[in-house]
Amino acid sequence: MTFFFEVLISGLLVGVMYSLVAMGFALIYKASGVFNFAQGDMSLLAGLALVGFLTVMPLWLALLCTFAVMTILAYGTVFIIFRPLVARPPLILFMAAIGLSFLIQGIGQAIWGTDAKGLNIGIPEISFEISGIYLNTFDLTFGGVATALVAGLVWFFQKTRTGRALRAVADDHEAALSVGIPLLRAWAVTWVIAGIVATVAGVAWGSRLGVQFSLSLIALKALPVLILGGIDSILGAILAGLLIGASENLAEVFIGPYVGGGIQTFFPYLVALIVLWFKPYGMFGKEIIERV
Amino acid sequence: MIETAKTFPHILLYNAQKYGHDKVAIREKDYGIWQSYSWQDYLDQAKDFALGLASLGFKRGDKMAIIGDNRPQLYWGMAAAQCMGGVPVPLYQDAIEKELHYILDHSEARFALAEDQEQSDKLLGLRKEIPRLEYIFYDDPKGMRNYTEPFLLAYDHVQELGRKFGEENPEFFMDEINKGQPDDLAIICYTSGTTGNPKGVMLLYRAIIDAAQGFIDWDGVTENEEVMAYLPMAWIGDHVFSYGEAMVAGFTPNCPEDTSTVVHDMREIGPTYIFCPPRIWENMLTQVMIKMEDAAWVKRKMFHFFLDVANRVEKLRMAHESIPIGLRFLYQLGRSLVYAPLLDNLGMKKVRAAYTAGEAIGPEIFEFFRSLGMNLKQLYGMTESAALISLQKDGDIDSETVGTPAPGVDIKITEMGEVTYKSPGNFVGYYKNPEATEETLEDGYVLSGDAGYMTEKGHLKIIDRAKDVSRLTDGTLFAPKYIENKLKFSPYIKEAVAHGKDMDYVSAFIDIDYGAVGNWAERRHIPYTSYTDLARKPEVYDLIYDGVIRVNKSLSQDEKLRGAQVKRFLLLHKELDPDDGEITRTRKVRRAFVAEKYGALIDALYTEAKDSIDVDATFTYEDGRTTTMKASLGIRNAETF
Amino acid sequence: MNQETEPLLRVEEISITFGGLKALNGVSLEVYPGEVMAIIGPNGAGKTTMLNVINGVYTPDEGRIFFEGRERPLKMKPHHVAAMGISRTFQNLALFRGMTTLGNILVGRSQKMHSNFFSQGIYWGLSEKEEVEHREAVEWIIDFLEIENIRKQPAGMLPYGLQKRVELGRALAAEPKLLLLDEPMAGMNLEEKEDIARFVLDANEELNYTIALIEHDMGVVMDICDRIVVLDFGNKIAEGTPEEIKKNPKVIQAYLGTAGG
Amino acid sequence: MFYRECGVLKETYAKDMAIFPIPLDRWGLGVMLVLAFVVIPFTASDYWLSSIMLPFYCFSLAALGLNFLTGYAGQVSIGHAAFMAVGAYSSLILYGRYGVPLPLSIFGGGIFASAAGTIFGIPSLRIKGFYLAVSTLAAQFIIEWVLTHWQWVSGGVFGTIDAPDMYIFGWIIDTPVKKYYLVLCVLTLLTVFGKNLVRGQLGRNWTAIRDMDVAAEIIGVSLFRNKLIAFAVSSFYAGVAGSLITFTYYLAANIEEFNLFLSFHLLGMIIIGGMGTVLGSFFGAGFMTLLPIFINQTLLTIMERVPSDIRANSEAIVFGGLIVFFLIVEPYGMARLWQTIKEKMRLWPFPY
Repeated sequence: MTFFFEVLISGLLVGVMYSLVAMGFALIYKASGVFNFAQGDMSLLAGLALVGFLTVMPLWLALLCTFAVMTILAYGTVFIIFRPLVARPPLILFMAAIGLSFLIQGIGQAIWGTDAKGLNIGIPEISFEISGIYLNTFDLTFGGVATALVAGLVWFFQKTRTGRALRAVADDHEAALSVGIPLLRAWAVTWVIAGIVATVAGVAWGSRLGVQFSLSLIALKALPVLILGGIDSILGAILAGLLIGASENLAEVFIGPYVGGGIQTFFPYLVALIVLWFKPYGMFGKEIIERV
Repeated sequence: MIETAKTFPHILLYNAQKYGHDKVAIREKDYGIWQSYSWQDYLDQAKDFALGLASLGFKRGDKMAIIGDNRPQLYWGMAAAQCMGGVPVPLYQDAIEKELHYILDHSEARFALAEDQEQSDKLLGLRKEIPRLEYIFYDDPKGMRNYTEPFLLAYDHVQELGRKFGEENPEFFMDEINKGQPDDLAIICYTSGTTGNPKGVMLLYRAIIDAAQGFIDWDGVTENEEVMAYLPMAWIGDHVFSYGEAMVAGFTPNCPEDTSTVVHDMREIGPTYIFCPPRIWENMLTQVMIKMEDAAWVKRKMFHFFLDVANRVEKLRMAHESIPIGLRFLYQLGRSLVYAPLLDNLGMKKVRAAYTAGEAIGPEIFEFFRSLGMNLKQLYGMTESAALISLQKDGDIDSETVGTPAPGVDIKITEMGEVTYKSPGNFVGYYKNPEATEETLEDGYVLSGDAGYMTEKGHLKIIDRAKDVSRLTDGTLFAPKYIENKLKFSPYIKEAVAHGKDMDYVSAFIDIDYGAVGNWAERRHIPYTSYTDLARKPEVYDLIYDGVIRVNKSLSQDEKLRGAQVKRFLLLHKELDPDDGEITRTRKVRRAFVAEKYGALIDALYTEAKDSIDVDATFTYEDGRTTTMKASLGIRNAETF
Repeated sequence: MNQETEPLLRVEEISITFGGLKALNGVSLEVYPGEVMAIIGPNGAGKTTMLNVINGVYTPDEGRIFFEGRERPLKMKPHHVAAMGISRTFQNLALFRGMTTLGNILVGRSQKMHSNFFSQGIYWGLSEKEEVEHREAVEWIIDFLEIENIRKQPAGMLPYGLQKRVELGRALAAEPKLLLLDEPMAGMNLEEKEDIARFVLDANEELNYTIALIEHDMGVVMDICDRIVVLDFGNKIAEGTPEEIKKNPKVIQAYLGTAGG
Repeated sequence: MFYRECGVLKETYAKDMAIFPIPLDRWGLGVMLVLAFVVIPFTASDYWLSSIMLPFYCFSLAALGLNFLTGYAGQVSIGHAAFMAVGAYSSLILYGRYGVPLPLSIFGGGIFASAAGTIFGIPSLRIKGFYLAVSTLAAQFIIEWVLTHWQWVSGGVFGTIDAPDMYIFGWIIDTPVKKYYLVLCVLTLLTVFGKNLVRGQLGRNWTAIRDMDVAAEIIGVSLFRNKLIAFAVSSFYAGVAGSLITFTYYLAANIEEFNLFLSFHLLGMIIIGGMGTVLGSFFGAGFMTLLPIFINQTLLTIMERVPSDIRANSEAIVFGGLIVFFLIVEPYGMARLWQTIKEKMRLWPFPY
């Protein structure tokens, strides 16, 4: 039984990470209707950048610089790529995002190299045991950070003026424009936030698995989370993240052995598919009613 | 030609058994594709309809009015009427009620064939006043569902009756056809005269068939020609080309889907042999120029450069001079870059022989098409001659004349300078109008009413309506319309009135083309408030002056009219306007009226001293208010050669 | 229209709710064979909703729907409804922008095309024959609607009025037993409206189509319709001939009540 | 400028609806065919045949398939490589393990892929847009997993099967030229087949669904049927492409060759080449096959040897950049550019 909980908790901790990335998606989708396929690559870029900076500067500065990079990326993306594409069909925006993901990969690796790098930001990894359940500080720290970030974002969107403005944009572009919120600026801000989220995720995964190309693949883990929760729902992203994290971990441990293991790669998708069949817009996604 | 061919029905039979289903006799763009009918179909369709007519009591000599856009069914109807020894009377589909009323009544038509609802409505309206009109047939049933009149029958229905009638009297059809003789009346074409009522020109089979044969021999027309049948069926030109020649030569007329799609359909067909009045050519040219204005800069430059090349080449060609090798090379280049694609887009790529007829064509229009390498020629014909009088030979082209007399045609010029002719296509008289016939036919010669003369190259040159031609005091021939036309070839001159009858020299009123000149002025930043204002600008006077000089130059080339060059002219302060009775609705100048109304101006033109004259000009402001004030019109002396 | 005849379409007591809002509240109406029937009413009266219910886009909460005397399940896939012989045009342009006029109208025939996809791939033979005969049918419609000159133009590029006309053609192409027109003249100038009105009448009288239409232009409705049903806030408030409707107080009230209905 | 359409008249609908109604286009096609069937095989070097033409043709086929689904029917699939994998593996198993004749095995590969595609297409009936796009990723992962984890599939060796020599009725296909012809013939057949599909009722239904699915269904287009057919056809093409490329180019079925990035590349091909056009699939595939070589050459001009990572990165940058560029400048890709040029030529010298 304790073993079950151990698996469950570690799953949940991973799930938080999924939530982070998924939230990145959800934020941008809500704000700009772009299904940002490059979310994972943003994490990769952040990781690469941080590693790069760390070689020449202290952590806090490196982090600042990384955020700077992400900000530049955000503005660049919005104003160079998406400005000309405003009001194009979502499919086109989605494809543009795929293009973007290739660009980021290419550029990032061209600057900081393709080889896998370790990332150590000095978080101790001490395992300890509470009532028979083994945990370690590293996971907990990032779990904490992630949770904090999520809470922060929620607060930001609920309480701050900017946050409310962004929500306005998300809900109704025309209305937002009419009350004088510059659309593109709003988008850019959202992309910056998504960038920060991506950074945290990048750092977390980076310091766990090392910073390398495969880092961009965490997006693929987040996608089922996203559609499960509903692509325009922050709350959905969070809950689905935890759900998926836990369930895939459990599945891997308890079912995996019977089918030859490695089911983590697709199990989340299976879950998502099954749920979507009954709720086509995810658990919390906004349903689109067809008007004719 | 085939010896059995006495009448068109005979020819139709002959074609049907010669080509059967192997050759297309007529096409119509309908439902998006070219519906083709073989000669056999042509015969069968005509036959069924003919017998249908018979079953409805159609007698030999009966007239059948035909009205509508060019449609195979209408041509078949024509043939059908002729098969039954009747006479088709084609009407202009856009003719005004009054005119239709007159013709229907005058022609004593008992039957009428209409294209569609629109035309049927007209006829139905007229039938109330003309009870003689017994049956009205319509081809296109669209929108006809609520018409219950018993005398209103669908084309197919008539054919249905025909088939039944045919089964009962199998011999009838052939018997009727064989009763037909070359000297029977083939058709009555009404000419909408400028004055008085239309006159019904009676043409015999012999006339039309011979005329058709004449054209065919002239250009070596074959059975493989494609022609576009899109000009009014009531016009002799269309009748001789799309019906007469088509039958005799066995080639294929093509009916466009709709007036709005003619250009497109023309391109699909690619006619090899074409015949239209100058305005068609003019429109085509304008369209080309307008479109090219919107083309990219480089393309436009290239286009105009090569047009210029072509123009130079054509000038040399006409003058039978040799073309320098460099120019020849450029021309070949231009052919592949501009001329060929252009003609292709216009649907004129395959034209072997093209004719312009009806009235005078502007030399630059004429030369434009020729310079592209298209064999455009001029033709002089009249309804009274089944269109056959004189035409230009390949390689013997002149933009000023209408060519040499057609074979079998004899042309005499009366001492008054009027053109009279005796053509195989001559008519036998005006229907129910002996006086008119008297006036026009003198021992087999038709008085054309046109003034002209034979150039020493043996070309006929038409200069004016005979009644307008007069002489200056020194006896030189003065042909106002000729001069006016020449003036009007300039894009900046809308109307012109030449004076000179019994005067020492020729002078002219000139109406500028508000649009063109206004445009010209704007491009030169010349401010102007109104037509009157614009017409008084010295710059405009200079512009028009050049035009006048050009006319004088060309007049000086003409041995007979050299003396009648424009010495003085003024620009009128207002546009000649039908509402003011200065010109007719068809834009023909009413000389007497103008002379009387503007007497003062004319006097001024003939008082050498005066270089300006005051008139009461009415200005109209944008808001429609008008004021009258004195305006002084400048008078210019023009250089003569 | 003689009311004795069995109605072609009969809907009974249709109710449907969207997020608490009753879009239709126990509305019943009949469409009789051969008539032109109009559903009118202020904006948001539930007219289009009614069409969508008939088409099977929405499944009503309660009510019954009969077509040609047979009851059909409330929940039914739209294309099955189409197969029953009900065709439709839309309030906002719903042409397939990527296709030509021809293509659009041909899609309207899809219920009538049966060659399987394999023979379509081979094309020659069966499939070609089918394509040709349906093209003929479509050309007939193109001629009927007088849109020859835009036959091969991409539908998305056409001016508004023509797009509406092509949509009508697409609906006609299905040769439906019942033709539903959702504001066929919305946003047109007088001339265009007259054209459409003419086509609607021709379709009804010449091609014997039964037509139910939604339209705001009272003038047109009064001119071309045999019978009118008036909806207001999801309820049927009146039904009858144009004359009856003209002087029905409820109707007048409803229209005065809602500014610019 | 070179078009001569004067006198091209259509007297039957059959002629009017022909694939190439304009004469010059028919000529152009003829020239292309001669080029492909005669000139190239006899002039091109073995390197060109086997390392460029073969992948080019195979990817064209795959891209064409994806184009049916995404370009015509408007259903995004980002797991398309998986269906190529299915085709590759199943045809190899059919041919190698059960001795099914080669043509049948290749066809069979298509069939299996088609079956897989149809299964993964089923969600499209309820799920739309991005939800669908993402769920097509499921295909990628699940299939990858199945192919690697089921012993039976790979026959022991981890996820890889070697391609045995190819015999058609005892006639061995070993030289690049022979392989070239094999691929070219299949490609030609399937292209004609596909072209007919998209210009026929099926193609119209697909486009209708893409442009306005609700209207389409009300008009009488069965979304269920047409979407599933789209998935089936498109994955059939992918499957055939997969088996061909494995037989002739990779020479071994290896899941690594059919990973997610191939899926993206396929998507990129149809974007750059032109969505919703058959021609575009070829443009896109050709472009993507030549791009690496081109980049390599250009890099070689500035450095004497090109490290693989630099090449990979520059490819990624150029590729991504181009996708974005085309989406912004010409969302309908090269095919549309080609169309525009063609129209200009037809109207020459007129601007419209």
